[in-house]
Amino acid sequence: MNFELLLQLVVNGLIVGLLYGVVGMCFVLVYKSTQIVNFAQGEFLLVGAWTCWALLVYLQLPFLVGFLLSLAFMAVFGVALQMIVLRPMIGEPIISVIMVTIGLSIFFQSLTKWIFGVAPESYPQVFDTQSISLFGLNIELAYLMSTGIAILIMVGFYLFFTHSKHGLAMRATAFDQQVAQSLGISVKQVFAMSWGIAATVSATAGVVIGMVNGVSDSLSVMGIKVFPAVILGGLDSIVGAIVGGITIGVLENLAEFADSQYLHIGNMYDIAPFYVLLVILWFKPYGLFGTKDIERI
Amino acid sequence: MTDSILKVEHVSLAFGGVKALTDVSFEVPRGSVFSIIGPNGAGKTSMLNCISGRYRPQKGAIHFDGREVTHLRPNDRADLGIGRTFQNLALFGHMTVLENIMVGRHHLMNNNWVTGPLYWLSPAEKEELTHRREVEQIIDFLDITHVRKSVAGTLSYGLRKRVELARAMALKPKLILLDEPMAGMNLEEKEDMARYILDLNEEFGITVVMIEHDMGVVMDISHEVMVLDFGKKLISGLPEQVMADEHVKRAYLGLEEDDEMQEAG
Amino acid sequence: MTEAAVQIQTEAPVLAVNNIEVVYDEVIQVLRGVSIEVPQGKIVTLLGPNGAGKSTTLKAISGLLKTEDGEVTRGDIHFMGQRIDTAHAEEIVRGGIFQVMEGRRIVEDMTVIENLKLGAYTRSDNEVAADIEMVFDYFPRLKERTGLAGYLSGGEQQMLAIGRALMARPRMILLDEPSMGLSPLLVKEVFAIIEKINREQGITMLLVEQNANYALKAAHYGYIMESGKIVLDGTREQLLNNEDVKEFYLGGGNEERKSFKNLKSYKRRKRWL
Amino acid sequence: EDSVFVGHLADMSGPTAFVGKVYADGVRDAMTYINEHGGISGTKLEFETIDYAYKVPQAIASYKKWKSRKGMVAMQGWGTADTEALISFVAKDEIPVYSASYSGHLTDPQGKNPNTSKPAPYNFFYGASYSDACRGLVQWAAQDWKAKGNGGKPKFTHIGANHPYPNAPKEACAAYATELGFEVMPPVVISMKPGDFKAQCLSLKSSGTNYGYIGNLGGSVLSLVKSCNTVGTDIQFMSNIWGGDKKVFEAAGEGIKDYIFPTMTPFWTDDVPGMKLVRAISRVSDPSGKEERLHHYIRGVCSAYYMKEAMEWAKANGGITGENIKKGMYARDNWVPKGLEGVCLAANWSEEDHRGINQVNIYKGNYNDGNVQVERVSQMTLERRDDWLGF
Amino acid sequence: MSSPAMRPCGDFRTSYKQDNTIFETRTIHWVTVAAIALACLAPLVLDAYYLTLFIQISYLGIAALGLNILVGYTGQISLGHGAFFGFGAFASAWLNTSFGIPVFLCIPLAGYLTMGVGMLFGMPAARIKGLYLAIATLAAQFIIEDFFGRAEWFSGGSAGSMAEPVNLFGMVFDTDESFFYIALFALVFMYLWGCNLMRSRDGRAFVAVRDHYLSAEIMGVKLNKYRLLSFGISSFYAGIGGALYAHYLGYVSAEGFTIFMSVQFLAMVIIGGLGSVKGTLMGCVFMVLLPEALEGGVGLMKMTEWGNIPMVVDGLAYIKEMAIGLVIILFLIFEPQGLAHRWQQIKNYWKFYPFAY
Ligand SMILES: Nc1ncnc2c1ncn2[C@@H]1O[C@H](COP(=O)(O)OP(=O)(O)OP(=O)(O)O)[C@@H](O)[C@H]1O
Ligand SMILES: Nc1ncnc2c1ncn2[C@@H]1O[C@H](COP(=O)(O)OP(=O)(O)OP(=O)(O)O)[C@@H](O)[C@H]1O
Ligand SMILES: CC(C)C[C@H](N)C(=O)O
Ligand SMILES: [Mg+2]
Ligand SMILES: [Mg+2]
Repeated sequence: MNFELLLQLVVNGLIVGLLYGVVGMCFVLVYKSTQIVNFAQGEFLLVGAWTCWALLVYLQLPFLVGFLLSLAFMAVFGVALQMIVLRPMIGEPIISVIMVTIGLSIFFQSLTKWIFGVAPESYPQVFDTQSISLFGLNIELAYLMSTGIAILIMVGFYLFFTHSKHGLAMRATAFDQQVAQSLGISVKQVFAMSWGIAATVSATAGVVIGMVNGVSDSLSVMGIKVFPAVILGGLDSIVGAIVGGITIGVLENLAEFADSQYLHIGNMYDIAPFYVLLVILWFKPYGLFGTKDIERI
Repeated sequence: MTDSILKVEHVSLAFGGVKALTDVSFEVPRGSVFSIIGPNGAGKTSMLNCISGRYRPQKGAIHFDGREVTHLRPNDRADLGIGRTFQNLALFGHMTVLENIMVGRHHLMNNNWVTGPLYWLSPAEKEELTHRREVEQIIDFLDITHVRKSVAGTLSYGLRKRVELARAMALKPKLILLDEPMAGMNLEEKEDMARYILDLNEEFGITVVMIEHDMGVVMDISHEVMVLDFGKKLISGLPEQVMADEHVKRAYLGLEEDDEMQEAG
Repeated sequence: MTEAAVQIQTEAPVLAVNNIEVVYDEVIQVLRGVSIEVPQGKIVTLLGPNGAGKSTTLKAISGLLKTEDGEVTRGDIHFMGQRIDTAHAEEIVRGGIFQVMEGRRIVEDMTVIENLKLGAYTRSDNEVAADIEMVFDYFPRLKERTGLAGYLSGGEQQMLAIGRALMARPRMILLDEPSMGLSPLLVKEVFAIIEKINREQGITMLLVEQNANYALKAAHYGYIMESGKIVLDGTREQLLNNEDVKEFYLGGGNEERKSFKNLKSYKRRKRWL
Repeated sequence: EDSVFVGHLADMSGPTAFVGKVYADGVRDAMTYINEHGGISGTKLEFETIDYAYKVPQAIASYKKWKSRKGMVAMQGWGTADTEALISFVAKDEIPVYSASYSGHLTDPQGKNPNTSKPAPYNFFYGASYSDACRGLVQWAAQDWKAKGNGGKPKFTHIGANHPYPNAPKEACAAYATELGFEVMPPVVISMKPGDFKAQCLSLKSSGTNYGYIGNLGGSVLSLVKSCNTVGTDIQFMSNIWGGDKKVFEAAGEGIKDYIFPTMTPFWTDDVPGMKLVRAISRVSDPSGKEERLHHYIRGVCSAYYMKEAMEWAKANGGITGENIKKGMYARDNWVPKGLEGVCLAANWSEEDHRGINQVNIYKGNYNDGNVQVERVSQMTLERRDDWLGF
Repeated sequence: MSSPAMRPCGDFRTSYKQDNTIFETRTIHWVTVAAIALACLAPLVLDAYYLTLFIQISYLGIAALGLNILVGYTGQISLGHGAFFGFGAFASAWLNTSFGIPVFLCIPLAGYLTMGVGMLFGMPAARIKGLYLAIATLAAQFIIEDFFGRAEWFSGGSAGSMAEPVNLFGMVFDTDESFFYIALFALVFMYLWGCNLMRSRDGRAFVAVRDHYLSAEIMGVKLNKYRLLSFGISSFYAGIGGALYAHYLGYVSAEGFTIFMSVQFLAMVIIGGLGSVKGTLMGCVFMVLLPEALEGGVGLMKMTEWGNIPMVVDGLAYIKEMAIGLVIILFLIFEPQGLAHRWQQIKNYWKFYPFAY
């Protein structure tokens, strides 16, 4: 048994998984406060990544400036989107709203293709050393950056939801918009806030992935890739998103290990997580940390 | 009366720390109207949930119609003939009143996903119509003909309660459990509701177990009353006896002089 | 006219509902020209049979109608001189009107404390903690319930709903059937509390209630609504002495209270119809 | 004046648009150019380009529209999605289809080879099949292995998504590799979408693969190269025809080291007689003449020109009908369209063998500090084995 | 769901039978019959393009109805419908080619096979609810897709597999004109089947489970049975749709049965109206015609002056895609309840007219 390989794969899984976690948190945030599963999540990454790329390449801005600018842009983008598209949907059946997000994803897919073309592009050199070695595994610096950011964001989210009345407001809105309004909570504000934050955070992830794998329209699959992670952790748990993300990340890599070393079934890297997901859901129907819904009558 | 349709023996139920029920036993004579009263949070609804199968008591046993049902699933108990209404309305919000009540017939019908879709080619149509006819009788009986076709979710609170009763009756139950059937009704409607309950007890011969906070009603229409307090059975007996009990007066009715009792109605 | 009535007339109403019509789903008309006046610091009660439109009236005032695709198609509503029938629900709450909705409607997947905190959402002072204690004094039962509110018993949920309203420190509370599902003892207490709050904190109240006895005891003035119209209104005394009200809402007029058991089920005509 | 209609399905906005657009431009420009220069010996070439975004239903609808309303005589198609969806329709309607789906199973028009699931008599494509191209690469690899003076069995691995297009050459190529004395490693699967493929690269590394065949295209190739570069493998990558072009190299940047890929045409910068015409055609959509076209574009041009000359033959032999065009495809040996000498490889289509091209140009791409260099390393010729027909 | 409280004047039901009909009024009933009869003439007047669109609508519409039974009526979101559709296609082809079962039998058989698979993947529904379940079905999508990729024996792997045309009593339905009738029959049959299901016992049970599964159980409905059954039935429809698709094309390749197809189905159902049979059909028509209409628009653009400028033409490709997204969004903003609901409201309006109140 090739322990070195195993170790490297696990490390890789941890780090990639953390990124899933970050994207997952955006899901959770939007879901927690609006009950909406955002299928346009991947497009948020996409738009963020392209924006930053454009700033760096066309305007030749230094990375940090470009990065922060694109975050700012995405915050506005998220809020604007919410105002124009999702606000009218307040109080409508959730599934219709989910469908709207699907529409959004179709729209931004092709919009970005139109503006930035269909060919993948690379980010300009950001760090002078692209990668460093960890337990004999070379890891892109971008990932370490994202790891740092991820932890910050995570802590931020956690405090936000437990210690601010906005946190409460969001949960109340998610539970029942009519009740929330009767309590004087502005559902609009809550929506705007969560979408704004989600867009911004996604952009961070988008940029990181862009730096590592290059930018292209299909970068948005990340949106779907994190589903298992989110569900695993529990749709409405910030911590769960991270744990789920890491679990999936490691799982993928372990699957790859088993597959390449012993099984030779092929494609386990992509499929295995789904099998595991089914198993785990069977035993924990609300994921690892998801709150059960009240079964009272 | 020896013949009891429902026998509850030493039932205990706890949720984490909360002791909802502790060692409650009682029997409900066939064909009687049996009321459960008690302060809020005393465990009345939990008791009904144990009988209808929503909750599984940690201790004790429940016999229905001479059969132990403690471990049956709710739908099986429905088949045996236990129907109920709910404290927080539990209608099928998007169905019409008619459909809601038809669901009550579910366990009495036997067309399924194969024969049902073949409607005309199978006995399904005939079956649907016969049951429809009986349901219409229930609808007439409860005077909800005018809302027959409207969507349950849009009805006013009081009407919904009536529809719930109809749905429970559609089950052709031997025993019907009513959780605060009069809540949210004005005097007039309470009178109607009382009428219905008496009729379905006397004419249809259905045994009624009822939770109700309106003492006027409880006193008048129930043959036997049981008082729960903090999950424990306080006393049970004829309405008059129970009302006479000091503890009940204080802890539950909060009465000093007797005359107020009427006004509580 | 009793002087109480005179007094009502002379006082400028803090809430004025002028001849409103309400339509659901663009077709189903529910209110047919309803007018209600609530004077500052008074308790006004709104009685009526099921489906009369009481809850609808309250929702129209609190602006929650819009969330059920209902709308006020005619008439207007003024609160302290401002028109509010066009305002958004949350603005109205901030304006000082707080509705306790029919059927509890507490946030089930939050704890009791969190629900109470939510009640105080619109407040920015730092006496929230104190008020929570106040609520617990009113309803000691709630204090012991540490789990999620969804698991509270019906009555406990009702208490929580009322407590949550107090947390908002509103100018006016719209109560939709507060006594529903409460044990006699608690009904008593709740109405005591209502009167107390009204007396001490001077909060104005519009009270929809089926328990007419208590409602009319507590209220200064009352309206009776049937199938979307106000069919009768008057001061407490006027209503308490009205034959129909006695017969249909209070139960037992002058003669001895008739038992539920031996009721004739034929429908009696109401004089005002 | 008389004209014939040709339908043109392209993916310019869908998942394969990244190469689909380039290829489509080639076809479109060529057909426009043909019209501007006398059409099919006088007959105008009417055509419509529809972007079906790689969605089967749209492809079918467009096909039916053309068939029933425009009396289409031939079609220029694109990928697996549309080509395979239409196989039986075109066979029934006798409409030759020139697509860019180079799956080997399309090359057996009469099902001579027992394990051909379904003969595709009216499907043509310009270029070696995915299988043959891969065989060519393997041949090259064998030589390369010796040339480098290594002993022992070189290790070969198929890398690609678990989808029809990357899988197409999987078995065929593996079989031939074994034949040539390679040790064939279990295939490594990477999704068609870009992502972090370090895991796969690690297993490639640990398995000690020497030659890796890449079956994917675009973004995922990019990610693979980047990931493997980070991990630090020393694999000789050999990609399928869609997996290697200047765009990819520029995007991938560092990490493109001696990247081997097949082409059926020269490169834009190569100087062969036929490129004059290609450049002229390119001006149709790029009057400035500055744009540097990828080799997919040129393949599109060839595809259009074989169709053109087949039509000319058809016109001379009883009119431009689908059936005659098909015959026209069989009319010539070592066939190179006029004006495209040195651009399109000599082709031989026949009744029972649609492997028009049995040659593969092998190119090598390199990226050093900022600019991409592509050079031709050799040309492989493949025997027309019967057991390779349709496989 | 919501059947209106009131019916047009002059249409008084005299028996429960009449009151139980699928069609709200006799007029609608006859209009429908007439429409179907008329449709039978379509092949004589319409060209292959229109026919193929109709055929698409029918096989997609059938599958979509299945999804609506699952999502709309039983309230369980599924993101794997595309895969089931594909499975049906391959299954039918497989049954036919490797066992020589006549095609017209293969189609229903494929339906049942798919039903089996559907129930297999529906099993989690016994424990998992809501969006958790949705993602579990997403797993089904990917697992099945992967299966297509590797199961040479079943799907023919990368070469795909062939599907003989339908062949009834020596009649071969291999042209649009002839297959049209198969499609029409299948559509009418499956939709009637659906309507009847929904007005009979099990249909009501589905809705009950959706609206309030706790009380449904207490009313005697076996929760798990119906959760699973709805998966079964929905994949049965998917299978039938897929099989028709296969034998229409005569060839099946693993391309295209992706998550995006599943999403497409979801779009049809939601746009049409959750829990509405006729809505499903409307939604399906909408989703099938939308790209065609836009393509038509693109065509018109090309006619004009700047149609020759490639820049514009290429731009159009994306604009078209964007338009699809945009239309979906706008549509849902203005009609979040779906076409069926709007239809309902229009009808209500006319019923009350002129005494709207
Ligand atoms: N599923 C549950 N989980 C946790 N606690 C529960 C649950 N159901 C009931 N309880 C608790 O058990 C106690 C009894 O509840 P129950 O609903 O039976 O009271 P009740 O007698 O019906 O009161 P009310 O008259 O107000 O309805 C309550 O304190 C409640 O908080
Ligand atoms: N969302 C809605 N859509 C359509 N109709 C509605 C809606 N809500 C209420 N209605 C109708 O409006 C009428 C009045 O309802 P409302 O709830 O105001 O009555 P109520 O006086 O509160 O009765 P109760 O005392 O039973 O609560 C009822 O007939 C009801 O059917
Ligand atoms: C995938 C794309 C490059 C098109 C390719 N010809 C295919 O087989 O689909
Ligand atoms: Mg209770
Ligand atoms: Mg009400």
